[in-house]
Amino acid sequence: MLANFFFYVFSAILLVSAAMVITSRNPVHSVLFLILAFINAAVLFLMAGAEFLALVLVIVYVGAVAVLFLFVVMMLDVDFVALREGFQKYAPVGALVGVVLFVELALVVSGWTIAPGATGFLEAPMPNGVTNTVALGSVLYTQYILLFQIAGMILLVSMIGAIVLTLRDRKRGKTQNMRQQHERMAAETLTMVNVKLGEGAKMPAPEDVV
Amino acid sequence: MGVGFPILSLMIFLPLVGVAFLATLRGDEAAVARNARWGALWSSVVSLGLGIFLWLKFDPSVAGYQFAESDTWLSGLDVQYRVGVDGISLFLVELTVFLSPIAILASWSITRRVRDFMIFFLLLESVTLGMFCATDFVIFYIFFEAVLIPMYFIIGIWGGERRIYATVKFFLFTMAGSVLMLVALVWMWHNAGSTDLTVLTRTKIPPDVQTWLFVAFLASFGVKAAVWPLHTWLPDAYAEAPLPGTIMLAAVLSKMGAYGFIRFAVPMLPQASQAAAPLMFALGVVAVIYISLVALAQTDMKRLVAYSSVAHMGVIVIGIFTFTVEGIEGALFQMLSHGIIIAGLFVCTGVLLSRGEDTALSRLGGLAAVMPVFATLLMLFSLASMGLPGTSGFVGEILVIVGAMKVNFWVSLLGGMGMVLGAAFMLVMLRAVLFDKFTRPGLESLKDLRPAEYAMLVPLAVMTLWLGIYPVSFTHIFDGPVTALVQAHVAAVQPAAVLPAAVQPGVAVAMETK
Amino acid sequence: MVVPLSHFLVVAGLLLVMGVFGIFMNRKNIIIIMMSIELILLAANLNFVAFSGALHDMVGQVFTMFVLTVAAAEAAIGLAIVVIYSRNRGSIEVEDVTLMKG
Amino acid sequence: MLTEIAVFAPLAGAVFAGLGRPALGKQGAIWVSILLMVVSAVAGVADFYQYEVTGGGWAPLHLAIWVSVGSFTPDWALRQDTLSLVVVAMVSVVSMLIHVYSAGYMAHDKTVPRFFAYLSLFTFAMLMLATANNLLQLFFGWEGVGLVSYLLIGYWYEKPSANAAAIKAFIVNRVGDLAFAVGIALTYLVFNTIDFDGIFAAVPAHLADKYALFGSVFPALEVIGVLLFIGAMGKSAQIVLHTWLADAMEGPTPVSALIHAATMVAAGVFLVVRMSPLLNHAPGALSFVTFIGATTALFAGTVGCVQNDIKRIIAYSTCSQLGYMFLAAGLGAYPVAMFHLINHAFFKALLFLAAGSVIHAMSDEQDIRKMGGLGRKLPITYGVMLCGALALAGIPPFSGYFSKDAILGAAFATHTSMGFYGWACGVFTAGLTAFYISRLFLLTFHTESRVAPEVAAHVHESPVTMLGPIVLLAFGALSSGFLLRNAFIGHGFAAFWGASIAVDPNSIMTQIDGIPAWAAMSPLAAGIVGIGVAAWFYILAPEMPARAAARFNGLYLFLLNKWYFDEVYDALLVRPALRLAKLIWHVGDEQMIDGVPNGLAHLTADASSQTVKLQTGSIALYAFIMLVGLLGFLSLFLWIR
Amino acid sequence: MDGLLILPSLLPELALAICGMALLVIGVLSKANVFALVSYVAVALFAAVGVLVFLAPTCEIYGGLFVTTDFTRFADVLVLVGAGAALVLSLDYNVREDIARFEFPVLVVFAVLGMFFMISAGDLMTLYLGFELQSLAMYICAAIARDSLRSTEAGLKYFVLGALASGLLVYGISLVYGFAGTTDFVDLAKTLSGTPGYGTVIGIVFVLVGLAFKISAAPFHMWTPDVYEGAPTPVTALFGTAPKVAAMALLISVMLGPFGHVVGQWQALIEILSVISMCLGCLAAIGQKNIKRLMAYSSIGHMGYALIGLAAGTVAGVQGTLIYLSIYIVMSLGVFACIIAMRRKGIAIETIADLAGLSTQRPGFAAALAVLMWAMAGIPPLSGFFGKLYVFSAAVSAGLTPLAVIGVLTTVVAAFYYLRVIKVMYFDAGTPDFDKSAIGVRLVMTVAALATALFVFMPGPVVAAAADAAKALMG
Repeated sequence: MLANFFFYVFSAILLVSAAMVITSRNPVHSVLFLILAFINAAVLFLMAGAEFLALVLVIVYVGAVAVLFLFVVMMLDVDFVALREGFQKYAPVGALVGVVLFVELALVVSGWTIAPGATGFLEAPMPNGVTNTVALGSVLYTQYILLFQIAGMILLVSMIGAIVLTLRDRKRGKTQNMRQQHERMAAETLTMVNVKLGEGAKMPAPEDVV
Repeated sequence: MGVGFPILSLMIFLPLVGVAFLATLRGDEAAVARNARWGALWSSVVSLGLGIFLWLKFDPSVAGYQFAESDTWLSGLDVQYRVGVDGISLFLVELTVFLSPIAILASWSITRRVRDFMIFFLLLESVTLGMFCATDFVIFYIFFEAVLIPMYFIIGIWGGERRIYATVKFFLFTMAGSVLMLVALVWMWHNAGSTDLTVLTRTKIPPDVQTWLFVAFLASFGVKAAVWPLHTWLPDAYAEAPLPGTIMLAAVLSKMGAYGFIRFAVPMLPQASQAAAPLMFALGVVAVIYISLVALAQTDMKRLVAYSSVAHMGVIVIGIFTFTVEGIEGALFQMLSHGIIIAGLFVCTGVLLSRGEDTALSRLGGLAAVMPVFATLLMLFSLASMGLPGTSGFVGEILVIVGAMKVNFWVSLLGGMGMVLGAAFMLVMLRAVLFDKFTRPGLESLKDLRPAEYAMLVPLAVMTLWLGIYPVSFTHIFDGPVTALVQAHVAAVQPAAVLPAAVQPGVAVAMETK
Repeated sequence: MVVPLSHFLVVAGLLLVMGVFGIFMNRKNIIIIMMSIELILLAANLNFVAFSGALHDMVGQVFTMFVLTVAAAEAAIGLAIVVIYSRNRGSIEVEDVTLMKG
Repeated sequence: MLTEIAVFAPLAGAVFAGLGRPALGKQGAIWVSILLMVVSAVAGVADFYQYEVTGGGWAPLHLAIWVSVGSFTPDWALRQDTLSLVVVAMVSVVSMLIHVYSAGYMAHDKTVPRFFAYLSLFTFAMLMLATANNLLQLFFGWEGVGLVSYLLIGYWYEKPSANAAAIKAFIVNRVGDLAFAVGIALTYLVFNTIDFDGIFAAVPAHLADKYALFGSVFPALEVIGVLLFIGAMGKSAQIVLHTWLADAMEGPTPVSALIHAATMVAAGVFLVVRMSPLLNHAPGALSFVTFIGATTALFAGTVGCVQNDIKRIIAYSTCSQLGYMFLAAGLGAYPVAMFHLINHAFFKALLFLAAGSVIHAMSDEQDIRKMGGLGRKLPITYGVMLCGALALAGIPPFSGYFSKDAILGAAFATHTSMGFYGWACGVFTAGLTAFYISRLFLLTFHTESRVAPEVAAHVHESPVTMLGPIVLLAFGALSSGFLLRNAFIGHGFAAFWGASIAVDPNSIMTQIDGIPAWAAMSPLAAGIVGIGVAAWFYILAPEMPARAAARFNGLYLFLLNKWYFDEVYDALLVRPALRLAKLIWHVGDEQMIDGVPNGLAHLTADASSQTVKLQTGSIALYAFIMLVGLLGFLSLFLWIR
Repeated sequence: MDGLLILPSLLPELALAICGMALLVIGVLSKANVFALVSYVAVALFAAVGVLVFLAPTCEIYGGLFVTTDFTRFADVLVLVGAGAALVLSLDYNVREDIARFEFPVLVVFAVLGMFFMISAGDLMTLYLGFELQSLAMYICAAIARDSLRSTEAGLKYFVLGALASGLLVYGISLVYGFAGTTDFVDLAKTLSGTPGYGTVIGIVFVLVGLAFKISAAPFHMWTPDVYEGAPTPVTALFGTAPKVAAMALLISVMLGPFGHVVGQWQALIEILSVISMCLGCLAAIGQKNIKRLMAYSSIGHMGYALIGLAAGTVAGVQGTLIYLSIYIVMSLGVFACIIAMRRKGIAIETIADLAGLSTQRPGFAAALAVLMWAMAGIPPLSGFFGKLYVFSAAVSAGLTPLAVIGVLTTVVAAFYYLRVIKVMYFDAGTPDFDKSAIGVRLVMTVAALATALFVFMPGPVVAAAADAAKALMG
């Protein structure tokens, strides 16, 4: 019963903080609530018997990903005062969709059955008498080594991606692109504007500049 | 029966060789244009020669396909490259190869992008021949639909003022129809397990399905044959297309629909065809009367001729759905004759256009005085169009009337209304073009036909008279297949539907309506 | 496992709904959307872990492991894209991301 | 062989005249065609003579297969029996004469070879019609003469009225031809052949055949008979389909003589006579023929009395005389009809050619009110015209007398109400005929001259190429009656006609002579009365016509406007048709039928722009739509499960 | 044990992974810009892998995590063709647009690796990881022109919606796993042979939605037009081809493999997907002025047609879909080559109206594009028709005639906008004055157009290979 009680407590916190994530006025608060949600989820993981994953969640997510979020939010310096307008406008439709979705998912819970004989096809039954970490490691590096490698590739790709997208190579910025230089025509770059006295020249909209 | 080499494939793909030749032409524009014209002409003349050879080698006493070829094509399915001709397709092949050189001669007036035009034209010829020779439905469908591509360009690039509207309308109309047919054909393919036309023809189909399939065929062939009310693409397309395009469109391509009815709808869906006959008669009669009236109201020669074509298609449809030897052969003959007549009429409009005249009736007149030969030939084609005995138009018309009489008096009478109304609008046209006084200055200085125009019109005129005076030389070609078709139809619907009345001595001879 | 599986599923379901909510209810900030996606993934993870416990099968936990990996990678790339986008546009408001439409 | 020469020589003439001008020159082309026509005429007459000498019974000459579809197998063939050969001889002779006449009459025309080509072509078509061995070839000739008639009426194509008349002629004819064609189809349906021999042999087997139409059942033979006769009505300008004939006078006068008097218009009568073995078993159809014939005779006679155009008067007279022929044929007196046909051919051709001579002399003036007193200036024309007029009026011994008398005799002898109706109309018409032809004759040649002075100066007798044929025809009009009477309708008629006309020996033909004397005399009496009234009106009391016209103004206008047929047709058929044509073009085709695809195109375009509106670029909306899709799928999945 | 099989079976994947990493190292270490070199090597790699795909034995290794059959080979080859051609197209384009970065070909290699895993997946985990590897690489590619607002916006949209889709996918997988107790395809098929519970079916729907997003089937297509328009054109070419094939292959093997027993339950959904896609594809494209956007809507429609084969759920249907895909990617690459060739004075042109007069100025170019457009419209005798023929035929034989009817009717509407492109090129007057395009672009354009035009003469190999593939999948 105590387990159930703790389950309810932590689930409640999880759900509330999740709600705060999406409704919070300030993105920084959102990230913080996200961290809270993850920590509570880690507790739920623990209760479901996945100790290693619980720790991973805290260490990797809270320690790295959430911080990354926080970092970006700070870096972009989002102007949060103006945010959250228009939230109310879409609330009814959104609520409807959410409720229907949840009701249908609830059907899963109320009418759920594990397919007959499902347990007969377990690919990695939980071994008895070993810790969760050992059990996980013993399948992860044998049976699922291929997937583990793919996961590695995924991380590699994300690394390349982050670099290729955001890394600014200072030197390249100043090199001359000969071809572009040659193909440049006065007509494309130079606009002669007849500015009237007392009026400023109008800048073209950013979209119009190719 | 064969000739020892794949003559049909040769005929189908020979124009493509012409295309390849034209594509390699180099030089200044004038030289390319000249070479393209002559290259295309020679290509079509060789095709004509092959066509004549084919005709000579054809054995009319055989009802089935001749010169048949087959080759594996789409593996895994029973879809093969199958071609062959029987009497019904042979004459359409002949019509195509006969008219192609004439149409190419007619395209001498085209001066813009000549090479492109000739390429598209030869493609058109190739595809058309392929369609008439195909004895496998996938092959048939491919050619049937592929016609749209060259036609789209021919109308769109070299057409008149509203060419884009016309060509898009033409394209989408015909495509909408034919895709429905595709579904029907696919269904029949799975029903029969083969795409061989002979197998498909033999395979029985439940009557309730037949109805749906017939609707699909009607959508396709009805549009191609410009059955009322699916005809409205036709006047636009005919009027806007350049002359050679109009010739091929009116003379050959419009036959594809009627050919489809005879080749697919009637033999494969006998019950549905029989059930649809009253509807088809109604559409045919409406086409004859309604369209003739519309033609009467036209103010432009080209459009008037175009509408006359729709009216004739009505007669053809009536003939087909009588399911009598007379009616179907009448329809086939009308197809042949209409092909030649309409080509002649459109060439005549082309003669006027090439002299810088337009074809608005109100701006013509009195040409008989300055262009007597032209006037004679135009009159010949017009008279043939209204079914004057001794010309080709009559034979088909009377056969259809006779065939229709076997089914219903009113179909016969109203279907024959073209004799009266056709005469009305054709004579009005003749008066406006040839007779009365010159309506404006300039007309009186027009010159009579040039040699190239003789070369186009005289063969057509000769054919018109030949067909009218000695039609047997053509009817005996398709006599066999049509007789077989009618017998098969009678055998198929005997239990289900009432047959056209057979005359019994001293017994009531016909029913008024079914 | 002491707590019934269905409880976990309900919590995960609610979490999913909130994540979904967050995506289309939030009309202003893209980063919130990305956090909502994290919530959805979390919901899936919760499911996996719960099922794993209920079935006494390690596959669920292995899967969770991979989902966590992917989520991290996704977050990295997503944030990188947001950063360059914000550099170009000067804004990360959802309603501003409509240069291309129709 | 002679038959072929007679038939095909005109075709050769047409080809030479039509295409030979560059090689032969204008005059050469003309004379070659005339020469070939002479050959044809000689061959035609010789052929007939030889046929009579050899005793007949010649088989048809098969030339070639024409159509061969199923059992529909009409051939190109030349039928050689009395009926055909009589007509061949008559047509070739009259045509030859008119060719010669035309050489003079049309001398000043620019495109005269074309004219001769048409004339020769016409002759060929008419001969093909006469020698047809099946209904389809007959139809070929039938339509062929119709075509040439169209071409010749519109010969002067610069004249709008000529064009209109030509078109009208062709289209009205076509209405009849349609019925004819349908009749052919029905014949084929019933008899499974359209060869004459085949049909006639099979008639007894099909007497009981029925054909359902208009919701009731008719004997099939009656239906065929009526359909074919409607065809004949068109060609022979019988009432209802008569309107084209008077307008056809727009053509050159030789044309009127050849086509619209002597030959083509008689083709309808020929058809009815040709089909006599069948029609004999279709009494209803025959009654219809009688009724139409008698009515037309009367109608045209009344109209002819008040017309002022010299050619129109003769045209209405033609109409009327054709009515007589049908009257006879409808009564079963086919030989009498043929007799009148031949007689009429001569005297009517004569009248037209003489009228042409007058017109020629009057510098193309045709209104008899502007003539008068021409008798002295045109003595030969006067003489021959007199011959023709008397023949028409039925005054013995001119030809018309014999045949008209026989017709009315036959009508009286039937002792049926239809026969009596025919007789009554016929006798009254005989009076009218005499009146209007006398009126024409008197106003033209007698009375004081009302000729315009500038025209009067040029009045001259026609050249010999014109007068020669007229004079020969005058002999024909004078003599054909008593020369042919015996053979055609005399006691030997059955032997003469042989199998070509089905008249059983105790038919009406034998009773013609048995009628009371008063009845036999009444046509002649009516004729004399007619002449007398005309003489009174135009010689003795010239003011009478005007007074009569004023007194019976309504009747006068009614007749002058030809019973308002043209006006009624115009209001009921022509103008509604044209209006309907415009309406269905613009509304039916352009708006309704085209509206569907165009509307679909618009609909698609609208749907397109609506669809694209969803694509706002907003990520939130995109996500929302994905989720709605998910929800939809979920619900659907749960629901269909 | 399958230990002996592992290395040879994974040869193509190993080659991709190792070479990809090697290229990365080369790129990082070299001072000069080695974009071109890396690209060439990557293209050569794809060619080599194409051979390896056939050398690798048919297998099922790691307890069914990874499967190689004729079906996977067929899809692998298509993926390689699409990716390779996209790289060829990028050679010149990226230089001109100043995005010639060696990471791009490396990312494409990794994306292809992900697609290979998707295709060969025999387990939901492999499916998910392959899916993500591919997706992540593609997100980056979309935004590769990082200084272009359009490109980054495309990347952003693609990322957000893609992440949502993959989130839904993985949630669905969790449900399937939970209620079936396994993630292995073979075992799943056995477990689901009875009546599946709610949990499983809802899981299936989520999975379906995730995959439908990748093939941009309506209503999960919303990203497509914007991303197609915004991404650099070679990337768009890539989007239009390789991932579509991979996702479709995955969809086929998932739906007909583990979920094969519940065909009756998801068939209607596939039909709806197909119908909505076809209708939307044909309608929305009509008013488009940007040819890349047009191609986006067109691809939505084409995926609808390809789904018809899946909806049929038969061997013939799978064969039809595979044939459709093979033909489609060739046409698609050709069109994108043409789009890349639309460049005037160094500036890329994307509006259809700018094609006016092309046929007089560059007849070969115009002819190629016209051939491709006709083929897209499905007009015989061009190859596009055959794809349609096969899927419609499969649908009719499976009793889905109404679907086929809707399909053919939408082709008519779709034909309208393809015709419009041809109309602009051939009937309208104008002077496009396009720059001379690079040899690679012309090569792709020519090969694609020729293959499209001449397919009719040699349909045998593709048809037969597709038949083998379908048989391998369905047994």
